[in-house]
Amino acid sequence: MGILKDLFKDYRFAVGFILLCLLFFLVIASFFSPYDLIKWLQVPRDKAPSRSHLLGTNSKGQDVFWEATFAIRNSLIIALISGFISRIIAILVGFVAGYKGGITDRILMGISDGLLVIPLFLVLVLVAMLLREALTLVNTGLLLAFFGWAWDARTIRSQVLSLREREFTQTSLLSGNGTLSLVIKEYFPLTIPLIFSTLINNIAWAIGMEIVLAILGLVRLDIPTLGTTLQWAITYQSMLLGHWWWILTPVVLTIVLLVALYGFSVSVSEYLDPRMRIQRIGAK
Amino acid sequence: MRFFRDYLIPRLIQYIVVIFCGITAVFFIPRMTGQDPVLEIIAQIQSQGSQLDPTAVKSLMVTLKELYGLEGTLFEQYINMWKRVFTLDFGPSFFQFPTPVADLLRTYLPWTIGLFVTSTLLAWALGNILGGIAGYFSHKNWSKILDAIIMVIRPVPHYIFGVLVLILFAFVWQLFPAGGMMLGRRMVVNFKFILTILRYSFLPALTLVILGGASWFQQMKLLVQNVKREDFVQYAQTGGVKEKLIISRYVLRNAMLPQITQLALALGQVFSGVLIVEMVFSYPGVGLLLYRGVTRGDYNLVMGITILSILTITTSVLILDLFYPLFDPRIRHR
Amino acid sequence: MNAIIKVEQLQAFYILEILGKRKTVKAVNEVNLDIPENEIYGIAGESGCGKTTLLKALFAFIEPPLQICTGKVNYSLNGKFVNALSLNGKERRELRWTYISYIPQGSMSVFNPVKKMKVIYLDFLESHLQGKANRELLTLARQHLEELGLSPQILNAYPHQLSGGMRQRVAIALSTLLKPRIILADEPTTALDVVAQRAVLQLMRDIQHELKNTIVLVTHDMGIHANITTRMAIMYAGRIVEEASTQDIFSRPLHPYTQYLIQSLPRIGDKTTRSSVPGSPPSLIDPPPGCPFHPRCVQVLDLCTREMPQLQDDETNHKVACWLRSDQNVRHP
Amino acid sequence: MSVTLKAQNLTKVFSLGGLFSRTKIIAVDRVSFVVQPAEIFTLAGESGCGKTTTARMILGFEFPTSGELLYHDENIQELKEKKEWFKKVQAVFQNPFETFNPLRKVESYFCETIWNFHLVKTQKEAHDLIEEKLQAVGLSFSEIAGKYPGELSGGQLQRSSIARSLLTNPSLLIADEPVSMVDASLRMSIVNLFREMSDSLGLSVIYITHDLATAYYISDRIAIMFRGNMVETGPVEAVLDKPKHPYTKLLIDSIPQPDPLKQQITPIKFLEEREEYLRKGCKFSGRCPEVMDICKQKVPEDVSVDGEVVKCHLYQR
Repeated sequence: MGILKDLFKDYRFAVGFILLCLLFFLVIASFFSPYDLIKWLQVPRDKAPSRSHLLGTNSKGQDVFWEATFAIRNSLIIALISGFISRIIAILVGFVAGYKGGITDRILMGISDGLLVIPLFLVLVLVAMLLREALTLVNTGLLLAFFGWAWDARTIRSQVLSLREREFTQTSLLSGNGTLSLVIKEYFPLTIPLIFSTLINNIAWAIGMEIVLAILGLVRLDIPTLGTTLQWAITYQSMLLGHWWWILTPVVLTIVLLVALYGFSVSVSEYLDPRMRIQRIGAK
Repeated sequence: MRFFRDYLIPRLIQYIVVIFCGITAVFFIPRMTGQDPVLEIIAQIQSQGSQLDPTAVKSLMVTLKELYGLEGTLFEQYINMWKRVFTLDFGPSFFQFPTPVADLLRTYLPWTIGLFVTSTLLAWALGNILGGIAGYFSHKNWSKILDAIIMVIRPVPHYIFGVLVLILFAFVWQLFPAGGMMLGRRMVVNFKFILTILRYSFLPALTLVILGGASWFQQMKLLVQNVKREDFVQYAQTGGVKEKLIISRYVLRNAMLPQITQLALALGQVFSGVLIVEMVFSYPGVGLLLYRGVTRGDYNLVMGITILSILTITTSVLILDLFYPLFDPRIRHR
Repeated sequence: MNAIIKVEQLQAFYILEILGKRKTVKAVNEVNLDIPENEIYGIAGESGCGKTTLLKALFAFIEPPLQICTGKVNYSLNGKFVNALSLNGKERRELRWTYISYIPQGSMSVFNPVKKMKVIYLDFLESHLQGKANRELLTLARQHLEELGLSPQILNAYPHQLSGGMRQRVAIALSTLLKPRIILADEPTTALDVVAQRAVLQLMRDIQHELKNTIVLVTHDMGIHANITTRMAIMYAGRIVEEASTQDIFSRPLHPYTQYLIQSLPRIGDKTTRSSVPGSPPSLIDPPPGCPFHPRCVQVLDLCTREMPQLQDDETNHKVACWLRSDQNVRHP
Repeated sequence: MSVTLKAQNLTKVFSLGGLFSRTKIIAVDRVSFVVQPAEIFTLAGESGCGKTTTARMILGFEFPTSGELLYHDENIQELKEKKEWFKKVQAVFQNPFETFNPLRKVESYFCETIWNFHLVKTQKEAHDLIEEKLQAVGLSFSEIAGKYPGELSGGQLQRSSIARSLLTNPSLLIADEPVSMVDASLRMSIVNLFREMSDSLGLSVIYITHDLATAYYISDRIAIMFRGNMVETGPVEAVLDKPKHPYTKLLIDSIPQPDPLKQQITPIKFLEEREEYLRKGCKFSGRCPEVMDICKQKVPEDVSVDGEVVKCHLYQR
């Protein structure tokens, strides 16, 4: 528990952690929702926030609060799938390119640079246009994962390159470690903070992309996510008709979610930073 | 001469290779999905309620296949795709049938380029200068407060921030129009016209500058905090060099270099941001075109936009790479 | 021989905040020192003994986490002594390079990598000589380089185009540009090869001879001290343990640590086995009580483990801080 | 007993620059030497003379462009399993604080070396082996048990590194500037270690340094390197007491002696030589006081002069 006490000294962690707990509570609440996930006209339409409907109701006849809990859960599912799978690809590419060097490094980096420079967003749209119906939560996550690794592979590779030059790599080789155990035992503990912070950045990117795909109508619009909620709010002109509660909910929720994730990731990656950990070891 | 051979030629080769890979990827990735765009379009039409008898469907399929260059073997499709790219002919747009995609792009692209260039450079300059100074005086309070504010703005995605700005400025305070600049008006260059351009493009530009500036601010602040500890800065401080000189000539000047390469790398994402923001404010650029093309399943238009964007971005990256040696003598003089 | 810098009871500590626990590194601990004029004064000691911190204190360049707890560093400015630590930022800045200047460690990145040497020289000159046109300043720099046997072409080169040895000689030329009374050099030749090192030391000797000023040279290499300094101080665990002319230090070292230091240096042509000081260097966070060297000293007395011996002069201006050598232990054994 | 290590015309060429501009740097240029069992052989020279590249080639971290390395008359390249080679050759590095990963316990390296090379069967034997080797370098297991590199001093870390390298009982140990980062007062204790180990374990040591004084004190034979060439090789007393090659003379003359009476008075002309790598003929001809015009054309051959091998035209006749 000592670690939590140290982390709470950093205000960014405190803010991030509390907001994340709040959102996590909402996700749990979504399983106990009295209303159905997809059905329309379960409640009187376009009611302003009241005691019975905390955040009012929308033109589709659904309670905005409970819709929001489903939206967060589904968006997080997509983002987490995209985050973890793109980490695996980024780590593989980053470590192989960084450690192998030579031709493999040049090819892998050529691919990742290519992916970086061309507007991923447009290629994503092209592919989504074709998959349209098939873009369930999991498929969207996989699609985002496939496009989300290029940037981070490059940063992981540059860190591996610098680690390879350090003397303990030679000590490890002389101790009979093969390439695999060298990478896992020596490099992993030093790259964990980087992998963690790129994971959070990718999750934020995935949530943003999901919203745009939803606005373009490229995902299954019946499954409530932050993007589809916003999309329905815009098609029903909630801004013009003054149903501010319907459009502001997804907007505010997204901002709160992302700020919390960002604060959490910045403070934790600073805490995990090797230099800090070494100091802590020294200070024991 | 050495500079030309060592620096310029590798960059040009990389430029051509990336364009080639990019367009090949754009050609192959959609085909990998195993979906046939023609069937997709027909399904879309039928889902919008218009009934078509089978013969009409069959003839439509043939013409569409020809339109989208889907007939013949994969290799033939690939070759005539390249032929069409070189002549910048992306075939006719589907939802505005006779007009070729190239014409649509010719009217909309200048708007996007204008917004893209101005907002990116403004965001980059503003973010770096502010971030640099905040980084140098990182112990001061105003720098900590600014850092906290920026930390809230930075993670917000483009679309969400755009909607927020739209609601605030267009609906709540009604200072600016809610977008919808008249499409394709004749370009008459007079003062009134320029004023309307500024009025319509102010909100999208504001969104892009704030969001872009936030991320440049943070990267620059981090860079400056490292450069501040470098030997040459400490040496200048021991030498009693004026602080004004140290900040501009020593700290900012050196911290700026990695930011130029970072700008070149981030152009792809910045351009996507511009397209998204154009959708929010229905600014008459390629982004809006994309929105209409996608919602109506106009495959040719989206393909055209993608290829053109690849060309725009890779060219800007090349220009930035060529500018870099001017700022870094270590590359100019081996 | 009057002193140009007088250091009185100086204590400079690093206050570190690790995980809420405050750790103080006693880098410079109750140091008293008179640095003579017109001389090359050496400060010797191993890594982590506080010699670089002492140099920073002499230069009055105090950046957190370093703090001055007690003591004064008095500069002799036109006849009277002024405590440099009490000067405000502006006054200190004016003294830099005109009265006292600094030669860096000679690591790779001492000069602004993206500017020509000419611009770096102008930055230094502009900040101190108000109201002079750049052209004038440049001719001043060019003449100075020629005096020191360096080609003025250097001014048009970028730092990365100069070799390590050349870069260090340019740094020395820069530090003597405004004819300062004192030059502080922190391990100026450690990063250089032995041949380049010899040229750099030669240049420093010529400059001191010509300007008749004081060079304070900090290095762990006793060979360099023997070769160039005229008077030296030996530092151990933040304290001065012995101070004398270089001749005396090498011919009859009094403090056990100095004896070990000199005896353990291998010499070409002499293969007699040499042993090093037993034990390991003390930590500056909680130095051992009494004399900091007592855990490693072979002739340790009971008194050494309790009380800290003071620097005592044995009438030939040879000071040593050790109970074995001082006459005090005769009174209370 | 056959020669521990024999190098014949060992060469390493690095090509730098991009796709087109291939500038070739000859880091090690036709180097040949022999290391006998239980002998300390020193590779000495300024930075950039190729001594570390030679060491990396022996260890197999760098592949020679040409020439062979024979270990007990068996070519090293033929050894298929690199792990087998590390059983026979071990190394100690310059910076004690970088030798061990700061986030891993020091003892983990010892255990890995033992289990990877299957040195012992049981845990107990492993513990005894580690204790034995640590005693040999003047440490005890309790001093480093459970500790991270950050919690040990430079001297302790360097001794642990030596102890780790002794675990596999190698017959060749490469010490790359082992004491340059260690405090002067502790330096001699570690240098003496190499002497003890070489005599008691019959270990051959290749000692790499730029500090000729320490080299004189400890080694049996020495090779002076300059820009990739071995300019003078032979017994250390002959090479350093009566240097023959002009460069060796300049090196020895430039070392500041720790004795105020022997101050260097004679000024030297500091010649700024950048392109010495690519120079035709003898690489030292740019600043050699006894330069002849033949030096500028032809690369001098190795000549043996009373028990030493010198690469200089002065002794060609």
